[in-house]
Amino acid sequence: MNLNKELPEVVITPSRFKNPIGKYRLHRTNECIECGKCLEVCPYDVHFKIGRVRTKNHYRCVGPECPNPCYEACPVEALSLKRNPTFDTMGDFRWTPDLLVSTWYMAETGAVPPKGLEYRIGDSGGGFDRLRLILPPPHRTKLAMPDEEVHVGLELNRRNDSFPKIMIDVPFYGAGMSYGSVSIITMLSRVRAAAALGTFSCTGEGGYPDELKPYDDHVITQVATGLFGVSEETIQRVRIVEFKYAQGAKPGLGGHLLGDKVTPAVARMREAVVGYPLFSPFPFHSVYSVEDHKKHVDWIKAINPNALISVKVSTPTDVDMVAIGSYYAGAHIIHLDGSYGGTGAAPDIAKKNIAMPIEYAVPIVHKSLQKEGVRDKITLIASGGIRTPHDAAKIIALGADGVCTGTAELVALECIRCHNCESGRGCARGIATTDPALMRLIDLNWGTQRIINLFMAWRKELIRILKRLGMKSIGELVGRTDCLVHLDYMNK
Amino acid sequence: MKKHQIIQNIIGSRKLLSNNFPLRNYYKKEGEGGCGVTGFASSIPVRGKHIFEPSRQMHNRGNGLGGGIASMGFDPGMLGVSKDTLEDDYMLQIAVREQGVMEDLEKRFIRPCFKIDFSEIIPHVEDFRDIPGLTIRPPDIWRYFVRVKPQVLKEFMEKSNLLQLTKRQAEDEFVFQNSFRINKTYYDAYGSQSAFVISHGRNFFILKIVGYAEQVVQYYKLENFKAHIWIAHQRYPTKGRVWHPAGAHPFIGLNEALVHNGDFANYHSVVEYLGQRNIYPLFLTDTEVSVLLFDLYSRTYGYPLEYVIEALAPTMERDFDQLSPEKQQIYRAIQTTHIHGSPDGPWFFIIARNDTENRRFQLIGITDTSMLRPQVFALHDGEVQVGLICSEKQAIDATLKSLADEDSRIGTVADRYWNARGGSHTDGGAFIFNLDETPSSPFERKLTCVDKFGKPITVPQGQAPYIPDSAQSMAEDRNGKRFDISRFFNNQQSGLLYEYVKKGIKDWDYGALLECLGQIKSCALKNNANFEVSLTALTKLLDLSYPTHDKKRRSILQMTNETLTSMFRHFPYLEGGKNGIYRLIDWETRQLLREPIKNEKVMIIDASLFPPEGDNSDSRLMTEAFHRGWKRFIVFGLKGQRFHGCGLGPGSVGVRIDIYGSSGDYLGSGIDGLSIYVHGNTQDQVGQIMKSGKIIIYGDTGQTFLYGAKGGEVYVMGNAAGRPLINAVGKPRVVINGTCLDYLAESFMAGDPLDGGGFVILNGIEFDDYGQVQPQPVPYPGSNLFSLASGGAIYIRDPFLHVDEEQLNGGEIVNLEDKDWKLILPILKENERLFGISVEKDLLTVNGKRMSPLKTYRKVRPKQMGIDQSD
Amino acid sequence: MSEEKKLTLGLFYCQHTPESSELDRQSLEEKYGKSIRLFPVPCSGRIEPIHFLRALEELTDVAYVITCPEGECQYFEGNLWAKKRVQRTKEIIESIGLGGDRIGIVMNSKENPRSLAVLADEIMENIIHLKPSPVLNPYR
Amino acid sequence: MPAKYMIHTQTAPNRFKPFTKSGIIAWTEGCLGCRACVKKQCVYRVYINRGLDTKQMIDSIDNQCMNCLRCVQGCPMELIHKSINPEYAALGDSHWTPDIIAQLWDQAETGKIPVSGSGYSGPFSGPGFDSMWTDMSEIVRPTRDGIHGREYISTGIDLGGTPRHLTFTDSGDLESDQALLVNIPLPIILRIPFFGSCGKDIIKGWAMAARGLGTFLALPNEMIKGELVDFKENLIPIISPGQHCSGDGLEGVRLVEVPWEKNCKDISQKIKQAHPSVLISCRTPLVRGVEERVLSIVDSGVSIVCLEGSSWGQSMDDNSIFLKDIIRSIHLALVENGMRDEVTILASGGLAMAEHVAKSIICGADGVVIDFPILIALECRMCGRCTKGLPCPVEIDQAEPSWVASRVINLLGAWHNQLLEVMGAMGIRDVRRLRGEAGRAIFFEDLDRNTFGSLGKIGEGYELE
Repeated sequence: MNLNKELPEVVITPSRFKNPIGKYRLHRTNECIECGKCLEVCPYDVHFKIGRVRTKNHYRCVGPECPNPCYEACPVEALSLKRNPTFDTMGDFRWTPDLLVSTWYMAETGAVPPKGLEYRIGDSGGGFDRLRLILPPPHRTKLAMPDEEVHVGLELNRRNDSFPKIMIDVPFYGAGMSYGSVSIITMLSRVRAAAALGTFSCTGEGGYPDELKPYDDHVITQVATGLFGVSEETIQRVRIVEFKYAQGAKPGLGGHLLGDKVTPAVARMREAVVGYPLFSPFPFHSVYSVEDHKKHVDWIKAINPNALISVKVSTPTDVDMVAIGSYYAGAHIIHLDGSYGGTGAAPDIAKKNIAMPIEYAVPIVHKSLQKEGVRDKITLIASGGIRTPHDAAKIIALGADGVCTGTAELVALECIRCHNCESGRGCARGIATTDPALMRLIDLNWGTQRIINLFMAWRKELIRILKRLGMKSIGELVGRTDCLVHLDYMNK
Repeated sequence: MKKHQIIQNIIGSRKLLSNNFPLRNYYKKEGEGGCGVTGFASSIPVRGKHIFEPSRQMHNRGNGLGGGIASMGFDPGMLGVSKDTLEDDYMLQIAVREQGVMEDLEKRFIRPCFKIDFSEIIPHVEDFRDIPGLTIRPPDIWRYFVRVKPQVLKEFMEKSNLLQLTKRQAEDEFVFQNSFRINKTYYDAYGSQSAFVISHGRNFFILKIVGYAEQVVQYYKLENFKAHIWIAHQRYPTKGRVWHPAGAHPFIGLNEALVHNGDFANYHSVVEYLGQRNIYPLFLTDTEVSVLLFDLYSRTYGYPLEYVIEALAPTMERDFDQLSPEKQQIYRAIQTTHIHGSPDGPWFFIIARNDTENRRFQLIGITDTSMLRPQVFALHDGEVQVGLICSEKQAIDATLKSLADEDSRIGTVADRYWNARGGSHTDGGAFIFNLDETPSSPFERKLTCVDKFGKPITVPQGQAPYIPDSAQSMAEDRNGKRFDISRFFNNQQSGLLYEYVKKGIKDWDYGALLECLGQIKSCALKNNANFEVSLTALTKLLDLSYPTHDKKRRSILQMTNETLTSMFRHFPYLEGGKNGIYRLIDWETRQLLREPIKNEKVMIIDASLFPPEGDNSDSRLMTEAFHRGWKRFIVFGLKGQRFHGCGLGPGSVGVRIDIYGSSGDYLGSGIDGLSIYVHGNTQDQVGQIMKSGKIIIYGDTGQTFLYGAKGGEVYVMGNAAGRPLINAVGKPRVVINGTCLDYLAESFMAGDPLDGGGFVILNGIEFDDYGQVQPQPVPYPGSNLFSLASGGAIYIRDPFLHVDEEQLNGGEIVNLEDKDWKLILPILKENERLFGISVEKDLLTVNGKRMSPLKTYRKVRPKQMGIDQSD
Repeated sequence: MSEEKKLTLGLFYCQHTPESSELDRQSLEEKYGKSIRLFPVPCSGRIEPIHFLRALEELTDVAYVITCPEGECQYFEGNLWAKKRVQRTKEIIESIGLGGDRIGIVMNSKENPRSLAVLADEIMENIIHLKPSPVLNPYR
Repeated sequence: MPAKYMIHTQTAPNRFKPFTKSGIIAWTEGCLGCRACVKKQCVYRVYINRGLDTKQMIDSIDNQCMNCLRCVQGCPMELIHKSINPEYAALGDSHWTPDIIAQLWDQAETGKIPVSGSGYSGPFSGPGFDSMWTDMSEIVRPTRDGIHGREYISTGIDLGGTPRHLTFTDSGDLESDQALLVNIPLPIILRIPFFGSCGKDIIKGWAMAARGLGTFLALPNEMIKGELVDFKENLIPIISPGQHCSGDGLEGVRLVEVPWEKNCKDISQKIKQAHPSVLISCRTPLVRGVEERVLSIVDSGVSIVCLEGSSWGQSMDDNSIFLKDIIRSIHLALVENGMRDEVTILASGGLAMAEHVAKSIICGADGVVIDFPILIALECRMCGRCTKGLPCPVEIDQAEPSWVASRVINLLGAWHNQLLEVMGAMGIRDVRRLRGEAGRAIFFEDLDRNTFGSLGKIGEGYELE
């Protein structure tokens, strides 16, 4: 199904900044005799010559891993290599500078970086970062089929009910980011990329801007606790409605958009007052129990009897009960949002401490749904710290059907994870802002293509992994914990 | 301290029980999602079949994986024992899953300790598969009427150092401990589960199965079994395939059975609290723990009920401050002593209790301090008195309907319906229906109702109820004397017709009233114009408040309802019939749905058989009908069906829906243009995300009314429950004539009301028993008003300045200005037109004196600075 | 060093200077007491004339900077620029009549890297002949 | 929501510019002097008001820079870079990390809770309190919506033992004696840290904060003199070990701390006799076998036990045992002996963040005692110079008492709000009910092993990726 659907094209889309940041920097002294040797040996187009020989694309340099180092080839030793100190000030345990830069690389080129960058894991010391895929020796993997025959799509409605079947062509879709927390350009870039890939992107809870209308078929609209911008009209517009009960970044806490970010446009969208902070309560005050939840789902079904229902929850100890309860309430998708992800501003205490990481929640839910005999009737989506295609593959092997992307998409737009989304005018890089001047830092086509490139790189990487595992479809990987090992328990 | 020593001895004696008891981590094993609970107490014993309908009504609060009932106060004859045995003996019931086990159990735990006065395996349907939907065989129940052998009791008292107890207290304790031993031996939550004690108190029993509660009634053949109190529970467990009913409710203490809707946040530490008192839960559910707490406080500690309730649901914040200093001292002591045992999180308990010491049966409803679980209380007074407690009002209606069908002394409407305000200084969040013995008859008891503080709940005195049979014969005695009502129809004067009947209520007897209503009906059916007149007049009888003199208001409502229903049912279906404006559709004929033809205008939906939600619900049918061109709807016969008005989408301006009967949750949630008139109370989640249009409610409304609303006009004749208008934005304009529980307009963001934004008018009034408008004690009792709001305003009728700054968080109270009054006057005028609440005579008249609006109303608005942006 | 007024040194040092941890720094403080103020910097090239000037104005009698060896700078040329700046600053302060030797730069050696303590001792040794600065704010 | 349930905070500016994690390096050499220089375009305008704080040679651009890196990425000549700040990296130690210290400064300055965007950035888990997560409620059970005072969540605790039950007269009046209890509105008591250059003014400031918050400051008995006498109601005199205390000078005191020693029972008896209305708290270091010791202390009638761990949140004699584990084991020992309600357990030692309060309580403490955070609130860098006789780099001893008080109130205001956040998420509305509620915690060791302990096997020639 859909195997031959035309994929969007990867178009090289470089950074919008003059100096993309790389792990290494090369230095050219005045000794340079412009012989062009460096240009000749470099496999990565770091040097080039327009008039003079120059080093321009530092960020592409793979450093000591380079098979043909220019600094060794230089006849006059005019070139020297150093690790870029700025690189080391970036990122954090989860999104290491390597991951940031490699995600930028994917967004630029549509492929994973060749060398020099760890693009698969971060440095958090646990979870994904200590899990490894076990790949059989290459010769044992008999599947030598072309990429096009590996099926990475996902059916979202697995209940046998009156609701439509909806297939997405990649096993991921965009998680909710609200208008107001990100700019309209960011929103549009995401949804246009999702449309190109045959998947979805979620509005988040800040309303459903008219600009998204052309892409209604690829929009998931969110019904969150603040009910901002939610009306019958928005619910009836889409094919999937997502209830946001909680989000991993601030499980158990309501949303809060600071007054600074409530610009006239945001206020209009949410029908609120300019300059005043906006609160989303927690929880849904109309849902205090699982039977209330069923009623809640029934309500949305009453408004739009054709939209699939996704229930986004975070990961408490009884996440298994939440999932089973959601199944019985009639949900099609249960979306678990683990505690380490999130894009919006949240109290640090919540991000660090409340609820469990997604790596634990998915296997718990997967197994309990199996035990309940309903695993194959519901789609299990994981999010909250899925940074790379490897994270996606690992969480699928732990039991998810697919994943939601969030931060990775913002990184593709050159988010640098300075964590200052909430302050003042918002994101200085024009991603998570409502400031008109800052928003203009991103061109819509650029943004769209960057995310398409990222997704294409993910897709390609997932296909490569599946082929290495000898699997023809992503569905075969679901729950295959035997394909994983955790370094801490490997020898025990 | 003697009392103290006795208590210590009782607790000490239980220490022996837990010897060698494997103390596991006290994690909840049974996941509890939520539930439906219902119960009623009747002054005469009534049949089990009456718990059937309310249980069925609450199917959507359970999932068929656990149902149970308890009944209390029996006719001894039905059990094959004498009255004395029934009252004095413990009714030990053991649920058996492995047949072989009973011989051993009897040998070890029953025969050596007890004198058995009677025993049987209780009757049940031969094959459980004969009951539709039942998939797991319910347990066999072995029933014993027992007393502890005197010698055994004596030894127990000596060995356990309980000689200071009365014999009966010691015997109670023995039974309690013996059951623990039985369960410990034959029931292991983690292992084999061959038998367990399902109940052991006096004059009551519990039955539970893996299935729905009403299937208990069927399986154990209780349809005709009579008892004074019935409670039932529909369970919604969310974990695992349930194959064993031990986790279902009710659970027992000694002489009480408890059902529970909720989930504790601190189960673990409550279990630790009990463990320190040598009480160990075996079934690992919140409910078991709840009833063990109740038994500990009431039987072991001997606390009066008020204090038991306080220990479970402490009085907090503003409510605590409003208690008297003496009460504060006692409550503070209770709270500090028992806080670690008090369940946090949402819960609502219904307890059937045999207060053996006072020879009294009790039906108790207790809600937690934050009232996060739905609950409704009702009192039906008359020759037969009934007290009811349910999760939802429609379950109460269903109970009364079921009872009324059998016994015409019982009406289909209760005299009073109310909600408890959890942990409050006003009612304490708990109500108790007491059934006391009467000298007149051994089977009849007297029912009284009090709140936590012992304050009685009463109904107007000296009013007679409508008894259909006798009214019928009175009517017949009139020999068909006509009423002069045709003039109202000729001139289309529905208002005068209403006034005529209203006056008649004073002058006529029930027979005449019945006859008159009958004539109105026959006029109505003559032509469409007549029907309009009758409908309007009768609807006013339902909607408005007026004195009912020597008659009960509930009776008038019952009669009006019956008349309306039979009028509605008279209209033709969509197929055939002659040409007309009105068309009827019901469950049987729903397939006939088509677009309106010719002059058809109004679709009358008989909702009685429709499911409450889903593709086949009547609300979905209505949406479909709307898309086919219908614009006027009358829905009647509702039993809690939900989602009326949902899904019509934008472009529904001009649509009008009239709702009769027990409407369900999410009414009008999302409407964008249409108008809904609800002739009675509404439930929870009314008007969520409403964008435009109108909702008029001739009664009260429930939780989270207008949550996230964006606009529209809404009028509520009575009260709203908790959190009305939370997160509402845009421009909703709302009148609440009564008051709200708490959290009114939290995070209200509705712009500037003087510049097109939204607002709420809170009148804080109510109708007294004579239909007169009276101010409520305070216009707003809650602790939180307009919290974190950034827009909109609340106009409160508060001439005595009851509302104070302490209730605000981010808002401020200011005086009304002329422009404010100009803004709200037209809305109040419309309110007057709808509900008959006069601006001049009712709202602006204070203690008989006409006041300036600027002195009568106060305005709450956001502080100009906005709230502290502390995160 | 006069008894009543000790000569003070403000010492900036590149964070890559050997043995320059917080503890090393504190032992130097213990050794020299108020005579030394230590400022680790990410790169010696961060020190600009203003740093020296303000230091001499408000903080110490002498200001020095220690850099990493030539060719070792993480920013390639930071230490070279530091060198130029020190030169430039010397010219400035000489032009106002204050001795140019009140500021200085020590470039660590690649072949024989010296620790912070050794370098500090050397500098102290080096400046011992200087007199307290006349421009240093006496009310500090 | 009445004002009495909230802690009112007011900005109390830093006296010294705080160190930042990274700094800007901007060369001027080679500058082209572009008309639209990236420095002019800075969103945060850091280059415009640039200034040098000569006391510490801190450049204001570092404090104002928000790390958007637009200047770094925009300068055509690549003249701007960023670097890790060595001064920041040198703050504190492995327990009192630079990040924790910087967050404490910030909270003390603003009274606001730390908030940031784009997800969690720290390590997956860690030792001690970092190996547990707190639970939250969802769908099957509602949370409490306590933030910003939206709903009332009680954070008050009772100090002292409670009776197991009450007795009433037939008319419903209290028959039992009222237990001797002191209620504090938040489960945190302050204690003077064992180092720090804190003069009289600082201690006065702390006492003012304790009074303002309605809690206590614990300090050696001999320090209570002069102005501090006025604060007695909010002070806990610590009787020094070996000191013979007849109870003199304890008038007006509500709580006194006696360190555990062989004869502490006698001392407490003496104090009890002299001042029956004074509550006695016994402080015991956490060492092997402390469970038994606590049981015996409670047995001897002392109703408050203060557990003292090392400054790094570990056992005093074994740094592989963490505070959280010892609290838990003491709590369970008391529960098993049916004695838990007879005593208030206070935990101390290395408590550095608001989450440690909640986690200590979940593990079984009733409340906590904090020391270094109230010093760090005053900009202390935990450099330890004061212990070596070196001058304090931030001149703590020069601080004004009122500034000290507001810094500490701000800090605890922020902690209070964070406590509300985690309690709200768990759906708990009274901190007393959180005590020992391990059902609302997630423990890393168990969960990690259960989840990952038995995944796949690696065969011959298999590769890990």
